[in-house]
Amino acid sequence: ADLRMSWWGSDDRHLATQEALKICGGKFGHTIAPEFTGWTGHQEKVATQLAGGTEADILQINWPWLPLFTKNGTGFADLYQYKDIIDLGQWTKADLDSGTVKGKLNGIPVSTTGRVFMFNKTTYDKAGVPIPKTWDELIAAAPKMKEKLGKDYYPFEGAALDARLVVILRTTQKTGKDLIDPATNQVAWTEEELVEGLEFYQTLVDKGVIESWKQVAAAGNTPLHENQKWARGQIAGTYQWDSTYGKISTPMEKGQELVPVKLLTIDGAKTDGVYRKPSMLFAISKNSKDPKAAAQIVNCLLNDPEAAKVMGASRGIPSSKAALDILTKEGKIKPVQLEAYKQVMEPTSPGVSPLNEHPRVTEAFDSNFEAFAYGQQSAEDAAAEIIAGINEALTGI
Amino acid sequence: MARLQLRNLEKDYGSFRAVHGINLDVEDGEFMVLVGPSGCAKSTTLRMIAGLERITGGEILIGGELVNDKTPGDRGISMVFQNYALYPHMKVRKNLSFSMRLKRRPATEIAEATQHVSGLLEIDPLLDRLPKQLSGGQAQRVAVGRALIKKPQVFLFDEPLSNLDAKLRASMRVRITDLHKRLKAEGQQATVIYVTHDQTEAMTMGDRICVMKDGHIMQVADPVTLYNRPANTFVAGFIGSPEMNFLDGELVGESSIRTADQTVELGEDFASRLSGNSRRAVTLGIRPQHLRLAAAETPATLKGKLNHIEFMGHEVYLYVDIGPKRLIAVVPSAAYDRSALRDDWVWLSPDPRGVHLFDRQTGENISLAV
Amino acid sequence: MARLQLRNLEKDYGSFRAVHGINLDVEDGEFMVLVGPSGCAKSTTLRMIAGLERITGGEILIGGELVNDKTPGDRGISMVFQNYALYPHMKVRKNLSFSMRLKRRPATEIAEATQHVSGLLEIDPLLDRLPKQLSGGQAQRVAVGRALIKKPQVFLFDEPLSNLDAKLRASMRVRITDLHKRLKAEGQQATVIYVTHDQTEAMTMGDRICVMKDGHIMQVADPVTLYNRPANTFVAGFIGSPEMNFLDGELVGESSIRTADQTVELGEDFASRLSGNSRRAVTLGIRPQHLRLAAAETPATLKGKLNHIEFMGHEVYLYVDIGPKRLIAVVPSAAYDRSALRDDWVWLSPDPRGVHLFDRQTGENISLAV
Amino acid sequence: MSGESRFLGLFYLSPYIIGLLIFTALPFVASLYLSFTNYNLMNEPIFTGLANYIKLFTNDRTFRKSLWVTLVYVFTTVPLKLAFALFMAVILNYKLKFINVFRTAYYVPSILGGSIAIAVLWRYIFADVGLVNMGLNLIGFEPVNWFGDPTNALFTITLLRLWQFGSAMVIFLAALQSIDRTLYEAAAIDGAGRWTSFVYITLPLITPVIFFNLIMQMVQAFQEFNGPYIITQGGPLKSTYLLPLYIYDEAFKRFDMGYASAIAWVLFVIIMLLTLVAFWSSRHWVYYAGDKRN
Amino acid sequence: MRAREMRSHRLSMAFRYALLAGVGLLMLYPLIWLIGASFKTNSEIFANPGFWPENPTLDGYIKGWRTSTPYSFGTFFLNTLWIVVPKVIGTAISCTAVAYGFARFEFPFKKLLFASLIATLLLPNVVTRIPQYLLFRDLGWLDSFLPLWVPSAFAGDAFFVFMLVQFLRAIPRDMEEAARVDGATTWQALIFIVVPLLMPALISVCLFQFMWTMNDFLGPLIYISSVDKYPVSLALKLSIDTTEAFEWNRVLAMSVLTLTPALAVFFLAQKYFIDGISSGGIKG
Ligand SMILES: Nc1ncnc2c1ncn2[C@@H]1O[C@H](COP(=O)(O)OP(=O)(O)OP(=O)(O)O)[C@@H](O)[C@H]1O
Ligand SMILES: Nc1ncnc2c1ncn2[C@@H]1O[C@H](COP(=O)(O)OP(=O)(O)OP(=O)(O)O)[C@@H](O)[C@H]1O
Ligand SMILES: [Mg+2]
Ligand SMILES: [Mg+2]
Repeated sequence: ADLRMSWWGSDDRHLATQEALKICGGKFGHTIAPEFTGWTGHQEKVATQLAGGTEADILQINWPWLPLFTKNGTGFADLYQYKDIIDLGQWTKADLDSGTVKGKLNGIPVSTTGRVFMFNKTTYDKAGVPIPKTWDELIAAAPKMKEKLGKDYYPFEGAALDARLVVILRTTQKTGKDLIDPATNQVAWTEEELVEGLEFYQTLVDKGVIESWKQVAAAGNTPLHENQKWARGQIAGTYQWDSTYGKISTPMEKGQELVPVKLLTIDGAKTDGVYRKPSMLFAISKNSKDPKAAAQIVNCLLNDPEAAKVMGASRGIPSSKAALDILTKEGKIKPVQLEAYKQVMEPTSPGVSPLNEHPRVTEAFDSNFEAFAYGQQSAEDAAAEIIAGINEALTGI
Repeated sequence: MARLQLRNLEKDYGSFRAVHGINLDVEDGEFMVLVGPSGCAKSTTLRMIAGLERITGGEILIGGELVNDKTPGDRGISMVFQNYALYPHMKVRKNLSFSMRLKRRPATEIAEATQHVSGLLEIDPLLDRLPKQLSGGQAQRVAVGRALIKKPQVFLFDEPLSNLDAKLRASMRVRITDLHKRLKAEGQQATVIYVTHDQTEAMTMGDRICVMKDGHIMQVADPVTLYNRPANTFVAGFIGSPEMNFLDGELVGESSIRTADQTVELGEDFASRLSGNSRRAVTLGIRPQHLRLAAAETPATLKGKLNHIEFMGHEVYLYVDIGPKRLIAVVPSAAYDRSALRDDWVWLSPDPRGVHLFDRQTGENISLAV
Repeated sequence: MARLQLRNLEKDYGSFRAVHGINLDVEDGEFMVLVGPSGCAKSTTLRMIAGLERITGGEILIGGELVNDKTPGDRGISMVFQNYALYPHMKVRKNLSFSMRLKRRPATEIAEATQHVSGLLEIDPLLDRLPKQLSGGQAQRVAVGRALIKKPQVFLFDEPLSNLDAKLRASMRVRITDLHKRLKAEGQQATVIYVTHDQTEAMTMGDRICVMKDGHIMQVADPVTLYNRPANTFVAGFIGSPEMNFLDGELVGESSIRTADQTVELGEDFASRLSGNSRRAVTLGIRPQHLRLAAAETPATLKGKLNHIEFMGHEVYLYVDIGPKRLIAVVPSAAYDRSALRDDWVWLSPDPRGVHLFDRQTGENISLAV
Repeated sequence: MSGESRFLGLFYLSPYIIGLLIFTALPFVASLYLSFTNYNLMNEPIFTGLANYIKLFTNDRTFRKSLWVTLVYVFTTVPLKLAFALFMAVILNYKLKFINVFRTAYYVPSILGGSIAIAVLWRYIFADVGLVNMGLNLIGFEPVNWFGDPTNALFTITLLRLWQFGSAMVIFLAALQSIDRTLYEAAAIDGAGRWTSFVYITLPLITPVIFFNLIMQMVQAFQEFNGPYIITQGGPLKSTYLLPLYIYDEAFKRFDMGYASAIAWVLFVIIMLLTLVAFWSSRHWVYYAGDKRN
Repeated sequence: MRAREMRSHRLSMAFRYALLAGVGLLMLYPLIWLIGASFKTNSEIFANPGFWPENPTLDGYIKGWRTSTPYSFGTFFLNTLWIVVPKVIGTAISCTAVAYGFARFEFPFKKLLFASLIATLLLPNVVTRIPQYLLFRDLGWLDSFLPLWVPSAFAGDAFFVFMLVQFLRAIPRDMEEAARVDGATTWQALIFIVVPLLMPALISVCLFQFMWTMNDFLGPLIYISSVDKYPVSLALKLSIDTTEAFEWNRVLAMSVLTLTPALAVFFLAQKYFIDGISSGGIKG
């Protein structure tokens, strides 16, 4: 059959996927036209195509898109219907659940990603501070580092999204609950719990652990990989997706070493609180003329040893056991990458709802959080408004 | 056939009526000159004939055909604009040949015609210049050339020669009339409407002259009639240079007129021209050329004080104050013997054949009988 | 002090030399008229004086001061442009008062001056119109008004009256000279440079006339001298209307000239003017007004065939072919008795005082002695 | 001119009319309809009457904030940019050697318009330790918090747009070229200096184009999206959250196309009103040489 | 010229050039940076904010040209050409005609039509995007260049129409009238008289359309799905991902290449602004 497949990504992914498509196409006698772009605009493109019913047969979709594009699980084809074709046994139940909406498998996770701590070992060594294992050690590192290296050195960073995830991590660790309770579809935390999380952020700022939100904004909200302070090692730690390791380590000045480490902890933590989620899913269009053929290709891309070898880690470390096995066997995964992956996969977590990243939820969180960070709102007011805002958004969804 | 007829032609600019329902017939092949003071709507009339200005009322017929709704290009006319309106982006050559190129004439024919016209107008050396590189007169000649090259049925000229020097103007005058005659002789009747301010042009070129004022036609006649038998004070004053002298007066008796506290006797010939007119309040009109210096006072002279003398080559202009009025007399240099000087008292004798009487109210000429 | 001096003034347009190092002194308060054929660089000269055109070479002094480097606004001049150059976006009122507003004169003074000038030029009813709503002549009057209102030291006029009708032109002529005289009387000497194509304007208005040709000055003199004693064929031909008749000829004996197979005897008076000139190859120049119809052949007449007669009101133009040459004679209507008709043979007698001889090579007048 | 059919003008307009009917009218009307619906792109729109508008006017703080920010942005950016573009156009209208090189250089920022390098660069330039602050420091001024301070961030976007003055400049330049030189000569003789002839001759004669640029800059400012999108993402504290950004977020981030359409139509009405005012006022200050004489 | 004038003239010239060059540098800074950065290695780009690459390399250009698709960057340039050329031509022709219609003729519904023209400018196009997409889907034009240029060929860019209307209204009618008398139809008057007089404005229109189409990202993004039809604007962002590292220097190198035609075209269009035909060119 003639199929189309769309995805976003960078050069490596483009090359690998095109090649894999040729292999899989050859195997089943299908031709698959690739439609790929960079990240910018891809969501609009897919949304427009979905609105017009003209989307590609196979789509790479972002996990948070699920509640947007397939609220009732009917936005994409239900892949359970093709379980004869796709070897779903290669995934854990948890993985499949994360792609399931209202009992329908809307997308198969390609890989899993999560937030990990990465520190600039070089800077820490220079400051004579050990790489922190707990939040307290991190906070303690700040004055020492500043004393040794200068006032403009920070052991860590976080603003906007990164700051939100730090707050979420810390509060999850304390409460053992994710932000959103999947049962009630409401905020799981009490106001006091959230206040504490917000205040913790403020402590980090006040203690000079991280640059304040305003300072980060003043620099233009520069992403880490474009940030000179990062490149020079003045910012010596971050809490990032494991998959960005390569991206943020590349621009670092020569001799700097970036190491992924275990999640920071606190006393009395109820959970490690890891923020883990499928990084992306493959879905099949509900309008596809030949969904079976599409399923064959999806299966091939994800499970076929030959295809998996070609795809490598261009979409992160595969969730499919078969693929992971072959890659490990072939040594296609770099040790640091594996190390970071381990930090994502090992810790415990209460499970993360895709609604965490629903734009209305993040909007409610971030705007109030920002007001708090700018000192325009007390922690209490901010927490109250965040909870009210998210709850309102969630009822609307 | 290119007879041109205007029927009750009207034009309003907003609330301002520029043309008041004029009627004019120009015969096929006739050379009609339009004159009148500045702002009397000569250009407006021309533009309506050309189709450039929408007609507020009335009809225009060319060759018997109603052209109210025809486009300028379809009326078989060509026009020389008062402000030239040369195409600023085209060289002179292209400006000239534009209309022929529009008609897709063969290149050789175009080249020939361009050569011919530019030779005629002495603009050959300018063919490769842009309009902005021309002097005023040169630009005007190009504009004339652009009209000539079209060989249309009706030519419209809006003061085509006003920026030329006397010599060139004289030769252009002859050339345009020549051209007109030649076309006529070749059976290619070209009707011409020619707006001018120049008396000489009006008098020498026009088969007939149409005198306009404030959007009305005052008189249409051949030059001699216009000069000798002006229909009213306006025409009398407008035609002839220097302007006719006007004096308010009263008819006393058969042929005597009282004006400025003097009485002048004009003789029987003159009386006969009045044919029964006995109105008293008149305006007396005498052309400067019809006044002579008299050696002494007679009943047929007017006395005045010589105020100012202008030497004009072959002629001398004498400005004479008769009471509060100033008259001009033009006398041949030979006849002016410099005996009378400024501030001297002099006697002027009007030639009775050149004296007109006008109704003081209506301005109508009442001395036209015979 | 507003004496104007041009010293070796030159102007090149690219490789084309428009002005060839001219020298001209215009006295304070003098009224200088510039005439010459179209394209002879009158406008260019004026524009250089105004400071609008960069000078290629030479110097311009106004009031004894070198103004080469001064801006037009600082030269104390005002100018009427040949194409008017009215500000299209300003009403007439604003056009007139622009220069005063720039100088921040009080509003009442501006209103007064505007009123005064518009009254003078009969444009009061137009004060609230835009230039594009004016007729050609009206636009020109506004342009003149704009220059007058400034009361400058030097007026530059580039054919200011060419679009006006004869009557208005005559009255404008008088007004401009009047104004000039009035300013002079008030001690506010205004020097005027006035470009025109109109003979009458040139002859009546100018204190002196400067005749130009192809960027050279041909003669500078007062009108009477220019008319009676032209320095060369060019001036002789250019001044006077209709144009002077020229005949190639040879001097035979003291005072006889042979031309077109005829010999004409001009008498002793004439011979004395030649003062020793014995060159043979000459050009004979006779103004049309100096030719009379003779009743019969004499040694002092030229025989020719009457080709064409033009009636000009007070005068008659006779076109007479003498051999291959056509002469024009202008005779008073009274003197033309209609006895000679087209194609008749006639005899013309030149007035010896009006006959000029020119060197056939250089064109120089060789009959100027005394 | 006579002789033409009353409909000849429509003939020249025919491409526009056809295009309007086929390509423009339908989406236009559709978006108006959508503004009365709840439409998330994935499902059919559900008609909800005035609900979107009611919410917009009674219960949307973001909208109010955003509208205010937008108005502030428009009323600072438009005059500044017009003045700057005109100023540069006049300077670049001189006949100088290499003027075309300069003109090209000055147009470069506009060519770079959508380039990805802009965001990066703008950060370099206006960051707390960026070029501008370094410069300010050199001449003894306090560094300015260009992005981080809600009171400055919007102006930083304005500066970006000022810097991209090229298109407006080119239009001015084209207009300056068509002014009759003799008018400057007449003005010079009337005693006008450079400045006065600029004010009294140049400005009035290019009013049609000033008017055009005014309308277009206004429309573009009201629809400004890219600047805040690539540089501040609307922050900090929504101080650069212009309405188009809000509309975009509602439409393509939160997939509430109905609500987005409603905001867009409110914005449309606002611009329309201002445009009408501008058109009405133009009768008093715009001079058209080519319009009919009466 | 006199020495004094010479000197003050030279001084004012020097001042002018200094000013122009100074401000010009400010304008050029990004471009210079961009060019410099395109010769840097990836790790250097953000570490070293200066222009000058420490170890200049052509890597960005060579690899960037190859792209991560089966096609070289040249293909994308050609694609852009296939969109830009018809679009610019179509725009120039249709907008001129429509502007002429608006500026020079009276006809029924003129005001209404002009209002509609302006109105289309005022609505943020975010909200018409989906309906428009559905329209082109129904026309069967998806994944072709047609949606990108056909509307423009029907005077769909109100901006340009409005602009030309304004310019046209500033040009006196005399020359057109003369042409009409010379026998030109309104159409011929448009072609032979109006268009040359409108040249500076028309060139600007073409220039803008050229630049904006070259830069247009969203249009191609939505309407083109086959990689072999991508224009450069899309190709440039092809490899930029949020999480994956990408080769900045390739992106910058290709950006530089993409800017070159725009710069060249603008530079060449200069003479129409310098020798612009003035509408009142005749002097006395
Ligand atoms: N910009 C220019 N480039 C080249 N030649 C020019 C330019 N301007 C004028 N000329 C030429 O210079 C000569 C003098 O022009 P100028 O306008 O001074 O003549 P003029 O005496 O005023 O003529 P007219 O009586 O016809 O107005 C003419 O031959 C004209 O063609
Ligand atoms: N667009 C207009 N709006 C209002 N009035 C106008 C307009 N155009 C011309 N006029 C007026 O109409 C009258 C006739 O103008 P027209 O141009 O026909 O005069 P003209 O006889 O050609 O004068 P001239 O000899 O000065 O050229 C004038 O009073 C003029 O002011
Ligand atoms: Mg007129
Ligand atoms: Mg001239």
